[in-house]
This record gives sequence, C-alpha cells and structure tokens, in this order.
Amino acid sequence: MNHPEPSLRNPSARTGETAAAGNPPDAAKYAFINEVIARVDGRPGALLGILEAVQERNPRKYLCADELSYIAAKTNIPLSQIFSVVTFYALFNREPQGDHTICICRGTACHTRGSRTLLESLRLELGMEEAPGQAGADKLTLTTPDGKFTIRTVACFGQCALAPVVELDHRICGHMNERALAREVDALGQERHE
Amino acid sequence: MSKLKLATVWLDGCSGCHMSLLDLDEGILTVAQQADLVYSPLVDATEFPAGVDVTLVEGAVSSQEDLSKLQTIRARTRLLVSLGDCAVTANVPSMRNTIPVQKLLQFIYVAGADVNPAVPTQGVPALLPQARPLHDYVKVDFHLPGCPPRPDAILALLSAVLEGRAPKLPAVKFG
Amino acid sequence: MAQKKISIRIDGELVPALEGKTILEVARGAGRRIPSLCHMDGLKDVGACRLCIVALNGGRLVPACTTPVQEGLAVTTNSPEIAAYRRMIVELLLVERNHVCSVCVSNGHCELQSLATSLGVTSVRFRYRYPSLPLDLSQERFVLDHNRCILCSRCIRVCAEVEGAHVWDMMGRGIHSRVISELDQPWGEASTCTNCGKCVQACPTGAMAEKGWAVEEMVKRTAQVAGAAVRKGVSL
Amino acid sequence: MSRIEDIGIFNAMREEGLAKVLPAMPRIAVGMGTCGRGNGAEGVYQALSHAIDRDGLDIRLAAVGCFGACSEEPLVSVWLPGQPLVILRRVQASDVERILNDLSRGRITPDLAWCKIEEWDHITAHLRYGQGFPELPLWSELPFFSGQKKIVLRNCGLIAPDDIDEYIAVGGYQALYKVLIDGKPESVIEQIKASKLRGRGGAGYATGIKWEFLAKAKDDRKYIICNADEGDPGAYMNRNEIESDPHGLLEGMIIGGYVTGASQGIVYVRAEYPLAVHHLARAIDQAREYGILGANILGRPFHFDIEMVEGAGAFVCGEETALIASLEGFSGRPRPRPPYPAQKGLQGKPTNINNVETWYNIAPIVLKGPAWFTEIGSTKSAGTKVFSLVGKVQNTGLVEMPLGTPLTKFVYDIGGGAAAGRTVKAVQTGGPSGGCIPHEMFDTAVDYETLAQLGSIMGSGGMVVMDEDNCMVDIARYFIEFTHSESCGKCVPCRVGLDQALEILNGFTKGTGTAAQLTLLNELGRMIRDTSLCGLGQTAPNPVLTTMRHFRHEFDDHIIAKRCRAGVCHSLALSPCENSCPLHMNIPRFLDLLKEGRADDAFEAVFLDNPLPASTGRVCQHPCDDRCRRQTVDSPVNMREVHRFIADAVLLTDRFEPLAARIAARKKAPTGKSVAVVGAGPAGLTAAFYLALVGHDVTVFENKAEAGGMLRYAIPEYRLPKRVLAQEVELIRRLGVKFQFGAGVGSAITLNELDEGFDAVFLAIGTWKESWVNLPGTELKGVLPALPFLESVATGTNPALGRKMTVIGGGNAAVDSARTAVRMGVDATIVYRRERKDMPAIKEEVDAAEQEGVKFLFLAAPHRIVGDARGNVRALEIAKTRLGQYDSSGRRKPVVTAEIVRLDCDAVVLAVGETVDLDFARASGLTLREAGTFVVDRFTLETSRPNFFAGGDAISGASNVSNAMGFGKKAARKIDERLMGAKRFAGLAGGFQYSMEPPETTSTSPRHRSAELKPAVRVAGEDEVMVGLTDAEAGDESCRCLRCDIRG
Repeated sequence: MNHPEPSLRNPSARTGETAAAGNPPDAAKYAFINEVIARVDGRPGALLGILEAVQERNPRKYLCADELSYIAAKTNIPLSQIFSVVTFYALFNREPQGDHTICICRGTACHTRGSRTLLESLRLELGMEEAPGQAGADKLTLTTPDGKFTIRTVACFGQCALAPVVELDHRICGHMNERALAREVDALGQERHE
Repeated sequence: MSKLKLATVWLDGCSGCHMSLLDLDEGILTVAQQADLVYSPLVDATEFPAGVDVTLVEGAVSSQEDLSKLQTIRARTRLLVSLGDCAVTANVPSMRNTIPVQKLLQFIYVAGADVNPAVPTQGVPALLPQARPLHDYVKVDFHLPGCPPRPDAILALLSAVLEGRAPKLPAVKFG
Repeated sequence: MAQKKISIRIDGELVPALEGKTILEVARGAGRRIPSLCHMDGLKDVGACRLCIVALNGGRLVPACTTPVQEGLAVTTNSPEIAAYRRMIVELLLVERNHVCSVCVSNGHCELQSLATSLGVTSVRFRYRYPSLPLDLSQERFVLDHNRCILCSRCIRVCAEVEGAHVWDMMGRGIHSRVISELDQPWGEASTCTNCGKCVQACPTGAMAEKGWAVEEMVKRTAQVAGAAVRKGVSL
Repeated sequence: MSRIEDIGIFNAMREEGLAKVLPAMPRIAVGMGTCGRGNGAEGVYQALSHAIDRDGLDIRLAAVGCFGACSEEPLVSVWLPGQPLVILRRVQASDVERILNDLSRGRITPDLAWCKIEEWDHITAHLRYGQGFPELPLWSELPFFSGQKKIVLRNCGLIAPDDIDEYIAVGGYQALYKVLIDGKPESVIEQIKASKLRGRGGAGYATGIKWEFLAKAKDDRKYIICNADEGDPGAYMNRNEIESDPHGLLEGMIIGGYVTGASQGIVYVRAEYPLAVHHLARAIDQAREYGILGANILGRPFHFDIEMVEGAGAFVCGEETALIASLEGFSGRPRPRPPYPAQKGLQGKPTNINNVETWYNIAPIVLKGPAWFTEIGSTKSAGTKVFSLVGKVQNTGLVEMPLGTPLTKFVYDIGGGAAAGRTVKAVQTGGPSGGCIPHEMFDTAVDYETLAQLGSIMGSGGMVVMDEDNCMVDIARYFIEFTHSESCGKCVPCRVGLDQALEILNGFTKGTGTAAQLTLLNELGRMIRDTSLCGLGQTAPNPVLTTMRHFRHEFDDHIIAKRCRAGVCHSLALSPCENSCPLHMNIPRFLDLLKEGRADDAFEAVFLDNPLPASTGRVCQHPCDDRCRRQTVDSPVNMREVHRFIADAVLLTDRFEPLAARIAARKKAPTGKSVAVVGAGPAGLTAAFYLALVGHDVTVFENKAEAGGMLRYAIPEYRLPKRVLAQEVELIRRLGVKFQFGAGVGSAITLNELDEGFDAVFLAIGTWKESWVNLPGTELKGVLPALPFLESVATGTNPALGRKMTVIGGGNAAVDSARTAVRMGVDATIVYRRERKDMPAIKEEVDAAEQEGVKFLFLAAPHRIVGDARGNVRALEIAKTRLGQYDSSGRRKPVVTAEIVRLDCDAVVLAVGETVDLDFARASGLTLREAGTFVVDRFTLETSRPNFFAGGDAISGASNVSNAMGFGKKAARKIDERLMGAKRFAGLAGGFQYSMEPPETTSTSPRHRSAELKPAVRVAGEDEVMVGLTDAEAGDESCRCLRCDIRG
C-alpha cells in the first residue's frame, strides 16, 4: 500500500500474531483479514474497506487491539495512523456494542420535530445518566451495562420526511413519539438475542 | 483636589502580587501622593469602604466568600484591576478544577489526614465547584497578568489610572 | 525545474522571490515578521494554527505558510483586523487546555507564551474549559503533558517525515482530538519509538519535555532539529 | 446478456427495455425507496406479489424508486395499457385486494387515486402512457408538483433502479453513445461551460471550468470522484437519486471520464445509505456486463471503470481534500489549497470531484444542448436544483425547481404552508453552512447569488421550514453543536472557536447570557468564517450570524428578558404551559393545590397570578392548550376551565368575603407613590391590581360608567355574566384601588395634569374605534359597527334590528354580534372573505354560533349596502372571492371575482376590526405607529414620554384579553421597578407549599369539557352557555397534569 509520505518503512513493525489480552490468535479471523486485504489493498479507500469488513464480521461489531495490530503489520500502515482513522470516523467502535442498537436521528428536520426530547427520554428509560464530558453533546454512543442496548445518534439518516426518525436494528421507524419509542424498545427487549 | 481612594484585596492568591506591589520601592512615593490606601491587607481597615476609585484584586475566585467579597468590591469601586495571573486566568488555584470538590476534600482532609480526619466546615467558606478568574463573575476594567506581575508594569498601570489616562503597559507576560 | 524569479509586494515594498516558495518563506527571507506556531522549518506545512494569516491584495485572508507566491501579489502582513483575529486565536488556545504558565517547565521559553506577549494578549475573554487530560511519564527520558499541548502536530510531522518512525498521530476528532503514540499506548511501550527525542525539540510548548528540568528550565533545541529536517530535503 | 458493441444491439436492448416499462399487460410499480419502506411499502409489495402469484394474474409487478412526495407515501403507480399512469397514495397492504379486483375490471380504486401521468418527458426520451380518467388531476396540477421541472429526478419512481434495461428503455446511455461516436471531448466541455452548470454540492463552482482544468492536466493517472457523502442534516436528495436511478449517475461519470481523460471513477457514498450502496453496486455490475464499463466501452477504444467506497461517518469528508485524505487511508482532515485537487489530488494525481446531482445534469445537457439548459433557472444560476422540503410544512418531499424560484412558492404553494393554526416563521437553507431566512424575506429568489447576499448559501438544497414553536436561538445552537461535533479538529478557529461559540449559545438558552457575550459571539463568528482552513469552518458561523441578524429580538428576549417565546429553552420557563400563558400563571401549582383539595389556597394562588380568573376562565383563547405536553398522550389538560372552576367556587359563593380579606392582607406597606391608570379594561385592571398589591396609591380613570372595558361592554352576557366580572372588580377595589368613572382623559382631565398629580401613568385605553369599511351605503340607517351594537345590548338599550341581519367580519366581535342577534330572534348571517379555517375567532365560539343557527357565507367580500328610499338598509351585496397568493400572514389573499350575490337584510353589523382612538393618541404627543398604537420600549413598556407607560391593545392593536392582561402585569412590574429602584415582584405570588413529587399515576381519562346548554335553550335567553366543570370533573382534570415543572 503506497502512501505519499516518502517515510522509511517501519524498522521494527511487529507482526500481529502476539496474543491480545485474553483473546487467543484466532486463525479464521486473521485468514479473513488477509482475504479482505488482498481484495482491496492498493485501491482507494482500502483502509476504510478493511476496517468496515473486519468490524462487520465481529458479532459485537467492534474492532479490538490485536486486529488493528495485525492490519498494521500486513498493510505496512503505522499503528498510530490506523488508530487515528478508527477514532476519527463515527462508524468504528472500540467497545463491544449491545445486542440491539437504537439510533436516534439528530438531523435538522428531526430536531425541529423534537428528537432531542426523544433522546433524553430514551436515556432516562434505559437508566443511562449523562456521561461526563458529554454534557449536551449529541454525538454519542452509550451501551447499557447489561450489554443489551446501545444508544447511538447520527447526524442525518436522509429520512427527513418521516421526522423524527429512529432506527432500531436496521429498521427505520418514522414519526416517532415517546410512547411509540418506549413500545418499540420493550419489543426489542423481549426478543431473544439470536 | 482630594487624593483618590486606592484599595487592594487578595482572594485565593499567595500574596506574591502584593509583594510585587511593595517592590515598587520609591515608586510607592509617587503613588502615595496621588492616592490614599483606604483598604488593604497591608492596612488594618476592616470593612471595604464605599466610593473607592481603584481596587487591585489579587487571587482567583475559589470560595463562596471570595465571590461575595468580589461582588461587594465591584459595587463599591469605580475601577477594578485583575492583579496577577491568579486573578486573570485562575492560574495555580485552577489546577484543582478537574477534581469534584467533595472528592478533593475527602482525599486531603480524610484519607490524607493522620489526626482527626474530617472535612472542615466550621468557619471555613464553602468551595465553589471551580476556581475561576475575576472576569467570569464581574466586569474587570484592566488586566495585569504575570506571576507575579512586574513592579514597573504595576506602577505604569497605577499612575496612568490615577491620572485618568489609558495605561501603556510594557510587554507583560503570563507566568 | 528551475524556479522562476518573480517579485511580490509585502506591506507596499517590492521583494524578490522564487516561484513556488510560500509567502512565509519569502517574507521571513526579507526580514518581515509574520507570527506562526504550527510552522517549523524543514517540516511540511499543514496550515493548522492560522496565526500566519495575511491579506491578499487587501482582501481575502490566507495562511502565509501554505500559500505560494505569484507574480504581482500584494500582501499585507498586519492590519487591525488581522491583529484582532490573531489575538483571538491565541486566546482560544489559552482557553482550550490548562496553560498554567507560572508552574510550567517551559515558562519563559514557550512560543505560545511569547506570542501572547507580542500580540498584547493580557486576558482571555472566553470561558476557560479546564479539561481533565492525562500526563505520560512512562518514557524514561521524556515526559508528555497533554495539558500544555496545542495540537500543532509538529511532533507528529517530525517523527514521520524526519525520523520516519511515525510513532505519533492525532486520535479522535474536533475538541476531543489528542496526540497518541501507536494504539494510544503509554509512550514507554511504543516499540516503534527510536528515543531520538526530535519530537521533544520540535514541540513549541511545555507539552513534551526532557525529564529532570524544573520550572522555567526547559529550553528546546528546535533550530537543530529544523536544520536536520531541511538538510534531509523533506519539505520540497 | 450480450455486450453492447454497436447501435444495432443497443436499439434491440432498448426495445426489450420498453417491453418492461410499457408491457402488453397491466403494470403495478411500488415506490420502494428507503422512505417508502419506512412507511410500509415493503408490506404492500409482498401483498401484491403474493396475490398475483396466488391468482396467477397477468400483471407485471415492479419495485421502483421514489417519485418525491414523501408525505404521501407509500406510493404505488398503476398502468393499464392505453390508459394514463395513475399514482395511488398512502397505500396499505390491506388495500391490495381492492386494487387488484378494481384493476381486473379496468378501474382504478377512487379513494386511493391521487393523480395521473398521461405522458412523461424523461429528457433522454419521451414516453406516452395514454389518455383517460378525466376525473383525475394531472400530476403537474397538484400543488406539490406545481412548477416542478424534473431533470435530475427524471427517472425517479418511474423505472426499476436495479434493471439496466429499463434505464436504456427511457433513453439511458444515448448521451454516452453520442459522445463516444462524435469523439470530440473538447466540444463536450465547451457545451458544459456554455450551459453555465454549477456545482450542486453547495459551493456552486462552474463545472465546465473544473473539467477543463482536469482535461488540461497531463499525468499517467487522473481520477474523477462523485461526492455522495451528503452529510448535511435535512438533505436527502442524493440518496433518492442514487436509490431510484443509479445508472443516471454512472452515465454522467463515464461521459466525464471520457472528456477529461480520467482513468478511474470513484463514488464515495455515505455508510448511512445502505440501500443506495446496494443499488449502485448492482448497477455497476450490470454496466460492466453490458460493456458500458471496463474495457472498450460500447465497442469504442475507451477504457474506464468505476468503484464504490463507503464513507464511515464523518461530515467533514464532504469537503474535497478531506474526502481525498479519507480515500488515501487517513483521517478525513482537509489539506491546504493550493494545490487544488485538479493539480494534485488523490495519490497526488489530478482529480476532479463533483456532487451526485451535478453528474445527473450531464446527459441531458449533452442531448438537449446548453441553450435548452440556460433557459431554465435564472441568469447566473442555470438549470434546476433538487430541494428537500422538510420541517413544519404540510407537504414534505423532494422538490426539483428551476433556480430563481421564490421561497413563497416552496413554503406555501408546494409545501401547503404550516400545519393548521401555526404560522411559518423562517426557512433554513443550506444545512449547517446555510442560514435562516425570515418570513418577511420569503420573496427571495432561491439561487446562488441572492442566498449569499442574505448570508446564507444554497448548499446541498436542504430547506427546513420552521414555525413559531421553533426557537431561533435553539436552532443556531443546534447547528453550531452539529458543526462543533463534526469539526475535524485540525485548525484552531474551527476546533476551539466553535466550542466557545457553543458554550456562549448554551448560556443563552439557559438564561445566563449577557449582551457583551452577544457582541463577542458576533466577532468570534466572523473570525471563524474568515480564518478557518476549509469550507466547514468557513461556513459554520452562517446559521448564527444570520439568526443574529434577522432574529435579533429573539436573542434579546433570551438575554435581557430571560424568556423563550417558543418554549423550547426549558430552563427559561417553569413549564411549557406557564411559558405560553401571557400572564405566566404557575399552572402546575394551582392544579396540584386543587388535586390536594386545598380550594382556598388554589384560589389565592390563581388570583395572585391572574386578577380576572373567572373572566379569562371563560373567554381566554387558551394558548396553553397548544403547548401542553399531555397532548402527546391523549389531549391537553383543560387548564382554563379548571381555573374558572377554582375562581367561581369563591367569587360566586359566601367564601368571597374571607378570601377577599386574605388577598387584601397580602398588600405591601404603602410606598407613598401614586400611579394613574387610564382605562379600566383588562390591561388597566390588572396593572391597578398589582400596583395596589405592592403598596402604591392607584387611581383608575375610565370614561365609561363601569369597569371592565371589552369584558363589560363587548363580550355578551351568555359568554361572561356581568355579575362574575363585578365580583372580580370588587375584589380589586378592596385593595384600595380608586375608580373615577365618566372621567374621559383628554376631556375631563389632561395628560399634563396626570403627570403632575401622579408619579407614573399607565395608558391602557384599548381599541374602541371601529376600523371603517369604505363601502357604499354605510351611511344608511341599520348599519352599525359591532362594538357600539354589543355595547348597546350590554347596557340594555336593544337597537331595532328587524328580522334579518348580516355581519361582516370573521373575528370574535363578529361571532358575538351574530350570536347576540340570534338571541334577539333575528336571523343572522356572517359574511367572511376567506375560509372558515382562516377565521381569527376562537374555534369553539364559531361552532357554538353554528349550533345556535347562525348562518355563514365564506369567500364573500362586501360589495355594496342597498337602501330604500327612506334610507333604511334593504340588502347587502357581496362579491364572491377566490383564494389567490399567500400574504405575509401565511394565509391566501382573497381575490374578488365578478360574481355578485344579494342578501336581503334589515341591518348590517361591521365587525372588521377595531383601532385605537386616533384623536386621543395624536393629542397625547406620544410617538405613534402609523396604526395609531403607542411606540414603547420592548422591555420596559415606557412610551416616548418619561414615566408614561402603555400596554394592552393600545400598543399591540386589537388582540385578546389575556395578551392585554399580560402587558398590564408586565407594566406594573416595570413601573414598580422604576418607582422603587428594586425588583420587588419576585416573591409576590409565592409562599405556597405544594407537592414537587412526580405524580406516580395520572388520570387516564381524556380531557373533561364543560357541559353546554342545548342550542334551543341558549337562544331563548341570556343564560351562560358554558355551564363549567363539576367538582368531580375539575378534580380529575387536575390529576391529568404531567407536572412538566418537576425536573430530575
């Protein structure tokens, strides 16, 4: 993978095989990563494609440290650059996500139709206090302690006609109000996590 | 014409700025001709008088008492000067701002105390959540940074203010 | 390719210049003072701090460090509006993190501090944020104090462009951005770090310093590292 | 499928496609865009395909994209060969059986049918569906589509997005074929330049010139990129374009690749658009299969391929250098320019980036030529732009309009204006980089130049309509919070500047803002705009700078008065209902006191908040109902009727004496100051009450014989019994307020005398003069203005009205006049020039009038009053009107037609509005507005003469009781501050302990309504129509309150 910086190769880039904390090297995982790298390496958007594929494969939809080290070793991209990319984009998670994801749209149309109060009522209902340092921040990802629910926000789903919009596990629900949202969340809660 | 009324106060500061004020050496004489020091830790007046012309305030606003003092001063002085980094930026006192007050007090007065560990409440003003500069609470007319601020800068500011002209400060620096 | 000789006007005065050079290089070459923070000779310019803004033909403001000179350009390096904007940028930097100059190891030798003095910043109109930031002492020779960091990325660039180790990079986004080593591991555990200390010398404030210095004692050898970078010919 | 190598195969392919779009059998197409699916389109599609298979029907079922009318989804189009294409709206799965068997009989289900399309201009082809269904309107006749010109959306919702044959059938890839055959790339670039096509992403840079740069750049590899990041919140046109017509994008890019000599195309799509990604990926595969992508495109020696990269959630990647950094595997942080991407872009190679929508215009321009394109739109901004019309407007959806169309057309003609009863306040264009444009500037043409002059930008085309329930300070804060969280953090002005701007704006919404901070925010905004590195930072301050410019009064409200009229900023109000009440009554408190059974405390708490609780309990227009959050559960709490119940329980019973004493005991020590109140109407009485309560010596001068103003002399007995008002006035008098009746100020006593005799004067003279109607025949006997008519009835001198009477006007005065006449056995007809929903009168009063036999004639403007020889009224001639353009009040202006109708009647009452007594106003020497109302300082209500204050209708123009009382209360507070130099009103109505625990259980019953007399009984006499809540009803109603004043 060539990148414009004419810097030297990493003199002592570690290979990714080292055992990450409590997660033995999983041969299938690394094989999958190799296959993805082979498919996209050298093409524009390669790193994004690799990270998206690896996260999607993980049942808990997150990227762990050993995967990142392995990708760095295989693509010759510096570790810090990979970490910079993983923490820059909202899509990538470094923490395991809940069984169900509730994503509240904070777009303009949804905001003018009250999605802020939806977010606050959902937070209260799932008993998640204001995370420190996120006072009023709308860009958040919170997972309930029992790992069942993750609340996320997104800047705009592009569903503005249905404002306010909430996505519950890839299902878009429009014209939401507090009661309907509570109903949907309970329904999700009952569902057995497959 | 009668001499102007000058006052100096220190809130949550280390009195270094007042030391720097005393370092004016003979500069003090020119000031003494133009103004009377009507209130200051350096004199034994007890109550902040009304109708003060210029007040130099050293130290950050860190406790409830600092705040009420500052508000009284603002109401009773024509011009208010933030003297030194603590007043201008909350400087060293602000280093506790990231720690919740209760945790701070517990850590020092209970965990850290080897004799009768308890958080003091008698005769000690309550701490504000954060130590903040003066201008977060009241309108400040002039700022004089420095830790401590240079005596020549204090003199330049004081004589200008007492003569009612805009002060031309030498190159002052934070810290 | 031979660079064409052209001439531009800086604050009304004609100044010779080589095409392709930036306004900052030409101005400083002609002894004109333009403030800067994220620029460092020998490193590729990123235009992050915006202190070097100058007015082009009396109108649009552009950063001098990343704007190449062109024939017939008229540059104004200072005006009441530009001075006010520069002061505001310094105030914003002072508010963003915990710049307690009086107890800082770089007190008296900090580029941000001296800029505040030269621009006449005597107080900050914005509300101090007092963020809670980590302190990394794991490296045996150096210390990284995020409270003093102004995110100018000089450390990142010198490590990637001159040393070639690319230990450092910027994590997160917006106000939550932070300089990190490798996978946000302590500096002492960064296996790709060669302990060369160029980042420490490149750092304009007290964020990166050599251990063992007390308040006001840390003087950086930025010029030597910049010289090495220029000789390495990285920046062209 | 075989590769298209020559024109022969191409045309054969086109025929095959046409057989799918216009098959030999009926075709049903379901709008399956993401928004359609969000509305249940998937269920409709499954039901249709199941039914078709089950019955083996000969119907071609297709899944198409979205036609753009989102508020009418799910949309299903049905086509019978030879007939027009009919679009059904809001189709549910349960309608499928009906649709199918109607179809089998060659009919279209009438209640679902919305409009028809007889022929369609795909620009690249022309399709004829057929004639028929005369009863159905054409699509272009519907308000939502009126004036739309679909170039970019030409295929959306009409062809299957995942079938290349259908795209080719409607002329797809013809332009590409023509360009490759002609083989003259430079002439194509000239055409694009001549067409004046500009970037549709937001900056509006000339596309032709951008292409020319790339074409001239010499390098071994060159890239063209489609920016489909579309991060603007409130904008979703790119999503719909790709989802509904992916090949349109590919064709534009392949042409672009050919003429600029690029080697590869990349589409950078948002990760939040899964369906668009899916359809685009499929379209790319199909294009490769057909030889339209890859090597030897369409059999020509031209090689070009397109790849898709999914973004990962970063708005800043919409900026071109950030997008490039993202593609190169870095964080999306913009890079300085120059070098521009056209010189050094992706991997250091020349690169050209255009927005999705720009690419869709290429094929049409190539086929129809630049002249055709420049005819559409305005001089400097040619062509059309797709806007996403969303927010507080009835018809939402994608609207493609020629550039230069005025905003009124979007909001009212297409959008249908605000929801019932609300008025539009502003439109936000251009997303977080755009600005807010106030209602008064809605005639602004929407194109690049004019929006820029207003400090906004067209940007992506997001158009969010806002009404009075939106707070502009909150909107500015919302956008800064968005750009602040999306800032990449590289440059200081944007990273830290936006953080501080947000800090200041958060302070405004919490009421801790200062005027100095407003100036600082202005300076900070300009600094960020002028010094930021990239477009995000440079445009982020636009929403703040424009709202501060156009809505400065809202910022002042938040900073000086600590009030948020829209009720959005919670910390500035006790609760939404209290915030909307002009008197700011502590409503949750009196509801809780009643719930706890403490009737006396409830009365005292109510009276101290509102000295005419029983009167307002009957006639107030109750704005609190609109803001009550109980309506999200079932219906608002009936707060007005509850405080009427609490007041009546004391005022009309023997508990009057003890409670009057209790309130009189609250009177503060005498201050030695005296205040004169001119006018004993609601405003004057309220001011007098509070001024007396805080210890001033108050004298009220009233030119009529009794106190009450409109309450006494205009509002009829059956709505407000005089004895109820009398009790309230008596209680106020008990506080020591002195009344001088028959004392007309200006005649009996002059303002100068008041000035000497009193420390302050409050003018609350109301609006008693009838605004005259220039109508022939008003001089006839039997023509009388509404107020004198109602006053004569109120004072017992009933004027002779004859048998039949007409009332001209639509406000409360008109309705009261008609209902009073009916009670006098007169046949009354209200004539109003607009429609019923536009009448300013209170809705329940209009319905009650109808029940009592009052007749209505809408869309009728008075033309002439006809009299007989003896000068008596014989008839009123009216001219029928039709509704024309929307005026500044957001209602359609009535336009008089030639059709005249004659209404025989013996009397005509004019109730077209009241104005201030102009002679008194002019004689007062105070500064006036042209309507004659007094000019006052917004925050102190002081007039141009020191210590002279004014309030009520005298400053606002004819309004309603509670607004007038609100001004009276505010004036009392400000006069007291002026006289005493201190703020003494804070604890005035305090001292009540009441529960602040959130109610465990609230009553589940819906809203209780007061019982009403039967219409026949009402008309027979003067008894009060609304009986009022019973004890049990009021008690239960008070348990329905959700206690929004209690915050965690």
